[in-house]
Amino acid sequence: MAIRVNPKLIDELETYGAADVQNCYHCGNCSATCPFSKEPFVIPRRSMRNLQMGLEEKLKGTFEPWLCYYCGECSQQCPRGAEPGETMMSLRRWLTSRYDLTGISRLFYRSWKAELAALILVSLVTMVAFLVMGFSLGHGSLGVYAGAGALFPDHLVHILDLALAGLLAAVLLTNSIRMWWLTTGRNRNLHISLWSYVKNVFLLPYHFLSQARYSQCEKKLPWLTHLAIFLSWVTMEVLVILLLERFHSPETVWAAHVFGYLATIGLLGGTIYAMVGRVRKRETHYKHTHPTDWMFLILIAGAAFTGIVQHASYRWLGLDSVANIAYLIHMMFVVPLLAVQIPFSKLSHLAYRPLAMYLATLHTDALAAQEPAVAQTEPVRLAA
Amino acid sequence: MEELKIGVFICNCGSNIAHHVDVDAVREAVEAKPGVAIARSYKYMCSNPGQDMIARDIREHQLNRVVVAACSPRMHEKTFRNACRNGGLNPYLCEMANIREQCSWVHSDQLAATEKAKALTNAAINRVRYHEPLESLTAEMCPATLVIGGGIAGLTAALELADAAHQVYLVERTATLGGNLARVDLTAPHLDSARDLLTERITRVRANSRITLMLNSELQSLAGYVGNYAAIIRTKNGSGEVQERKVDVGNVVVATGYQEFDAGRITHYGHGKLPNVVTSFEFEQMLRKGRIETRHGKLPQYAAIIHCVGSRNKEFHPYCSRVCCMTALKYAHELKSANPACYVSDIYVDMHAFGKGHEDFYKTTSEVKTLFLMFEKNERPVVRKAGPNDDCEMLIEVNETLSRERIEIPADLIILMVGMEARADSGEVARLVNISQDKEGWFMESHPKLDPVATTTDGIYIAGTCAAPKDIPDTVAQARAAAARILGKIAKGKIEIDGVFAEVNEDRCSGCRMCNELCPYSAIEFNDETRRSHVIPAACKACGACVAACPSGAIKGRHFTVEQLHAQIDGVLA
Amino acid sequence: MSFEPKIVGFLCNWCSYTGADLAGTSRIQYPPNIRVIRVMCSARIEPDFVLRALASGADGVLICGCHPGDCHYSEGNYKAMRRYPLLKRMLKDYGVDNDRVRLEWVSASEGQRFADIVTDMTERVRALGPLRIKTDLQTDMVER
Amino acid sequence: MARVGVFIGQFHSDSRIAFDSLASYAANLRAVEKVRLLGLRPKVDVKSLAEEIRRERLDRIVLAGDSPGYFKPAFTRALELAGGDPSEVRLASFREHGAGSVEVTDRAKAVLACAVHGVPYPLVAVPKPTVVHPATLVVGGGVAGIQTALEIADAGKQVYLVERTGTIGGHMAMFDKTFPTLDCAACILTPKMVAVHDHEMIELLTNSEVISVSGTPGAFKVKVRKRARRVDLSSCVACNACTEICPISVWSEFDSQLTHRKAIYIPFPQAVPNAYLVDPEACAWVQSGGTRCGVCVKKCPKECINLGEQDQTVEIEVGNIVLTTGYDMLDAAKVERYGYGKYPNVLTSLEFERMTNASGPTGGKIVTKTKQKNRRLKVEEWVADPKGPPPRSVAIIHCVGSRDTNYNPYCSRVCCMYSLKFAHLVREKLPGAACYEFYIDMRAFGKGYEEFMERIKAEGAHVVRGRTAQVIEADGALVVKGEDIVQDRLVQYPVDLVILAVGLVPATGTAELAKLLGVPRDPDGFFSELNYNGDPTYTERGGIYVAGMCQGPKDIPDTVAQASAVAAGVLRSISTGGMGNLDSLTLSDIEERAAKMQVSER
Repeated sequence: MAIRVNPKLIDELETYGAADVQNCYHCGNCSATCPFSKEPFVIPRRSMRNLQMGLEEKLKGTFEPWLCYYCGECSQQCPRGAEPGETMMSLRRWLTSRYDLTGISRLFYRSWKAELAALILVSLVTMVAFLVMGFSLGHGSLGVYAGAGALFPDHLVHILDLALAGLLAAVLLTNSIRMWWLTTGRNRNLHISLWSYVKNVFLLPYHFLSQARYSQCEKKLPWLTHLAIFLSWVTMEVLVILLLERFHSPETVWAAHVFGYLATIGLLGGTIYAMVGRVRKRETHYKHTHPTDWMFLILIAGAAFTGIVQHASYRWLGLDSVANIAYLIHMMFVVPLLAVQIPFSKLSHLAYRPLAMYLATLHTDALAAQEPAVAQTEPVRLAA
Repeated sequence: MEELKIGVFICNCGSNIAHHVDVDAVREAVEAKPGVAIARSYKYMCSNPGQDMIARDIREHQLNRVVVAACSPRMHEKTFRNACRNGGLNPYLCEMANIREQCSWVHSDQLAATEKAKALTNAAINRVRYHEPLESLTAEMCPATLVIGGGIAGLTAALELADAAHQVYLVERTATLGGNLARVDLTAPHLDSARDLLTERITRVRANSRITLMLNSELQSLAGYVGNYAAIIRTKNGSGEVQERKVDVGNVVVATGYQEFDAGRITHYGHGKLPNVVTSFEFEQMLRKGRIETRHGKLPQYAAIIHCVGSRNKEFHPYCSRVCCMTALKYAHELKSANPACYVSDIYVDMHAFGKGHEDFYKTTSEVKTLFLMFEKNERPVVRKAGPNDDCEMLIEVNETLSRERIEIPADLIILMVGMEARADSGEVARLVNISQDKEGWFMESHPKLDPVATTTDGIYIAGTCAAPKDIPDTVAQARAAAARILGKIAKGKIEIDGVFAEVNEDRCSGCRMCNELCPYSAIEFNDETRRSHVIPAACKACGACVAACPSGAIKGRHFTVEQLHAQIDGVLA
Repeated sequence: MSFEPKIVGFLCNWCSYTGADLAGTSRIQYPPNIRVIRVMCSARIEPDFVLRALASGADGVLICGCHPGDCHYSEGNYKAMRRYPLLKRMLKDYGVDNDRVRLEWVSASEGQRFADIVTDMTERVRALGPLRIKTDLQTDMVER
Repeated sequence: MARVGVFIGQFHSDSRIAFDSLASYAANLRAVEKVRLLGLRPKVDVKSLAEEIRRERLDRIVLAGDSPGYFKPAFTRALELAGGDPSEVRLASFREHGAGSVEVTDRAKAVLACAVHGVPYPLVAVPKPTVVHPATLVVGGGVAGIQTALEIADAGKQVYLVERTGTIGGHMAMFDKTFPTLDCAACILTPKMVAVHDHEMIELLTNSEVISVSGTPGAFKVKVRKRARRVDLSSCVACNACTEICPISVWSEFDSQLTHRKAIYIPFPQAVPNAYLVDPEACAWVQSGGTRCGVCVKKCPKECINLGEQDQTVEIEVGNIVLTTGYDMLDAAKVERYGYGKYPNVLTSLEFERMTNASGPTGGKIVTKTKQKNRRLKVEEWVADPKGPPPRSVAIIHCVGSRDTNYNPYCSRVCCMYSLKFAHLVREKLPGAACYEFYIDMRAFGKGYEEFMERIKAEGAHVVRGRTAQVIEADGALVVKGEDIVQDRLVQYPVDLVILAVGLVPATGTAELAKLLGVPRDPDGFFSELNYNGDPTYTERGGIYVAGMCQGPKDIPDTVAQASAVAAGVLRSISTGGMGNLDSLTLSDIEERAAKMQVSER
């Protein structure tokens, strides 16, 4: 049965950043150069072809874009300037919007003004909430976290954090299940045994924490930068959500604070490096920047910066009022970052990438079992 | 008979001959033959040192016959005759043995090929014994030229000759000049105006006093030989009656162009059945009229262009028609200009964007989001009417190569890139001017690289798409190349006629006049006083029919005498 | 070693000889038994050439010309077409088998066709075996 | 008088055209009622345009711009909607007539004026004919130069053929077979070379270069530097004695660095003129100012060698100049990922042509290079030794540096066909060897090309669609990595020999020659023709013609056709007067003529 070609999809993808994919004349250079391109996942050309032809179902049905870590080799070599790297990046953004059933992510990607408005709205709501709660609970004075006059008693913040984390986890989980369904579940002729699912489950945390595949790029710096930002972010999350009391407790628990400082340095250093890279546009993967990338970086940098300011002013300088305001702004950065970015924008890749690696292994094992992989070097006798 | 001194020169032709024929063995075999003074072999006999060797040997060994065993005489007989002339030997005392095209290239068994080469060389040696020195004749060269076809090729050739102050008769079958190009709006790849190009040429042709323009006219017959052709042109004037006019010309340029492939012959495209399936020329019409829309006046939201309609295809024409790829890209731009919201799909086999500026044009066509879909050469895209709930008029189903999917392409308007084929009447034209056609009906040039515009018949030239599909710049270049060859001949003033023709031996001729009607060129006249027949050398084409038919063997076929052929027969069987 | 027939081929310069050359440029292989003699037109071939070839040891003779209507001299091949049946009838009286002498039309673009004709004729003449007119003649002459 | 509307648009973002001054110029042309600047790649709304046309009661639309053809369909629709005559949309294409830059704004105005009058610019812009000196200078002795020189000389006119290297024949002399008929290049070229050598109307100046050109079209004075050959042409009979004794050996350019040649050498045995010459850079005697070596002088049996010979400068008067300077190959080492220069068995196509040539360094045998000790230079080097091991499998990669925005964006037109020829040669000379060919689009467009391609595929060459991305070395063999698009698979083939079909660039020195003669060049560096469709072999400089590869990559039949076409222009100009420089015409000349010009269109 013939699949209908939809030439309009390429216009839609332009808003996600795929501006040059139509220039590709399929010479196969990118797939042959890509360090990650191995059977049965030949990236990036197959996905680019599906995009050009508007085969939406096929595009939704593959997690190949998640296997690309944008080392930029393909874009450098492309004879037609079709920017395969940026196209894969745009496909990731598009898939993010496809996995999210609510349609909010699609709205955000299609118009960055909408996302900005949402971010501002959420941060204002957070500010008002904090102020109202602070005045009503906090006996009329602006206090810093625990102790007298705290805007929000730690345990309440703790509960809010856990609730927010739970909610986000739920959203990410549903999107991940949808990703699994689109790429694997509905695929009739692919039989993956339950044991195979269980056997490989360790891959999820492994890739989540180490981004092992990113390290296979020739240039190691991008992987290290990403790892620094990621680990710092996770440490900060752990400190803020799980160990909130000890982190905020008056007497300094050196262990917590050392990790805190390291995490802040990691976050600030990484985001500033990324932002400078995107301004200078020297490496290929920094050449094209989608508005969502900017918002993502500014939010993290803002959160980290305000975090350290309120910590320094409270702990070292004892300027409580400055700390209060810094803490308030800090929350105005953190809540939108978590509430908006994780489920509907760039940050959701923290779930999709490890899942993609996991699914890739499952698919490869299943396919290997079903049909013996064709030896790569066996030449094909074309003319009978 | 003077004492025979034959020089035998055997060519290796690089490895083309030496690969299968043991050249030294052939040399040794012929060295001992009676009359052979010297036998040599060399890598490239036709090269400068090779030809100097022949001339030097003729002088040093006083050779009076030369045999060259190398490639086909059709390739280098003229070259080696010149070498003999440079050595002071009459060029007709030279004979070639074809041990390449008809020996080493076609027999891979080394032993058999070498034996055959020996036999062929031996036959040539036998034959050359009976060769006699012949002098070529000269005849006047008429500076006028007949140009057949009023398209861009004919116009350009006519102007080039007329601007050099020579008379040109331009014969065009239809009532207007411009040919196929007149039906085109813009040209690829720079989208220049085809009309301006033709207007410039037509205005200059009509304004040039040296060009006699004959519209609604056809060549009725052509008699004579190079430099002295008599052409009879038949013209149908307004009121339908026909006049005939004889013109004397020295050369003829055939520039009759091509006809488009009839798209109806491919049933699965539905041309003629589905209203919105149009050929490229029908679309040009729409462009010129400014009505780029479907049959019921709707701007096409989806348009599709299908390449290789009738070309590169086992069932119709195996060759590529060379210009349709660029024309298709032009249509993609023109569709987008007429309706920016139109989605254009281009269904091709290989994108032939080979010329100057073509690849860049292909890139800009991609940039305006044309969707390129590739299919295998002998795959058959099928066009059918779309269903009621489809948002388009038609659907094209094809196995797409780059995605390995069987796809359906939406299309409100489908443009078929019809290929070029030889004109239906090209056979008659070929017979009139005595040139040959290849198996596809295109006129055959004498050699694609040595002589791309000349034909096997002296004085008849071909230019443009009548020889093979080509675009406008190549057509213009060929038209001017034909003009250059003619200008070269006219400048020399005289025409050299080969010394090979028939000759009647008066004492043996019995006056039976059998040969008179026999000759297709009526080159034998009967002298009433001497009651003998006589051959007119200039008119004789040396076919030899009369020589074979003369009951008393009175006619000698110079350079193809009975003795020479008998000697060759014995030699080839020795 | 099987019998290798000698076949003499008379080819007209404009069509069949060009076709044979085309077989060469296209590297189409065919048996080496044929030895070609170039004439300007098939009308130049006199019946006595065929007889002389057979008498000089040829086991077969192939005459080629342009397809009717294609002749460079417009009607030369028609003359060959007329002479050929008369010659064949006469040859039958000499005991020369029908397959030993053949007339074929080959155009300038039919390299493959020329190769096929030569291959086919070589097989047929090889099946017929040697002609031995030449040896008989020599023995007659010696006896006389 | 027709009411004309002028719309000026821009399609190419890199066009440097003075649109504003053109708009103001158009505004004060008498017939022009309305002028509008459309900007870069305008989105034209046909309905409002039709409305505008009806409102202004325009009869004729002039679409001006760098390539206005791109907007024509929309304007034709609008004019038709407005009830006008759709054929009254005229183009004023600046790029077509070489008016695409700000320096030639006057010519752009002229093109605009002609379009307003409804007259084709080439019909009007015909410079005053000049009296033309009957001699002709042909620069470049390849097949194009030889063909043009012969055609002009055969018509009895004097030709000076200037060739930079020691022999004529150019690149074609290096080839063994030519597509699609596989007949041998030498069989076609050498007789023509002999004809040039023997022709009394052709003066052959090899080892020479044009250094200055002055004068006007039809009467040029050209200074040619004849570099010293240091061997007397008339007496040398190429007996090879001097080469045997000469101690200096350098890489041979003619054999594309596959073998060495001596300091005193002949490019190839059938060279024309068939004489030796001394390479001044390599010769020890010349480099040492006459103090070292010089053994060849005594060895030469006919005393032809005079190492002290000095360069000469010759001045010749000619009426026409024909540029047939041919091409060079892009430096394959620039495309690093194919490993040319790093891996010895990665060859360019010219090197492989020499390897397959029967009179080439390996006598036509296809071999892989082996490391050998060079006794004279005491260094290990990779050499193509005729007795070397033949490759078991060969890969041919198309489009190396072509169709690639990082190198040459244009297609080099001939590589697909000669690569197929290589596949045939590999299969014919090494029956057992496997042969892979990697292409993007197989461009077999000429007469007999498609059938040639089918025959090669039938012979068993693996023709893979998908350009190779990398050539890497793995355990001794070269591995070609690519993607097979049609089979939709990544492929890696171990091969012993890789042939790169490297893209073509204009011959070195084309830039200087263009500046010297004032002939414009296109962005890719090739000479620009006067008009793409109408005059592919003229240039805008009167009396200067181009033919062959120097105007753009093309195969031999097209080159020969262009070379003959140039001869027509030259012979015509000698008999009835030649064309002056295009910019000798003033704007007012053209305006007057355009106003009075009567055209006929059928």
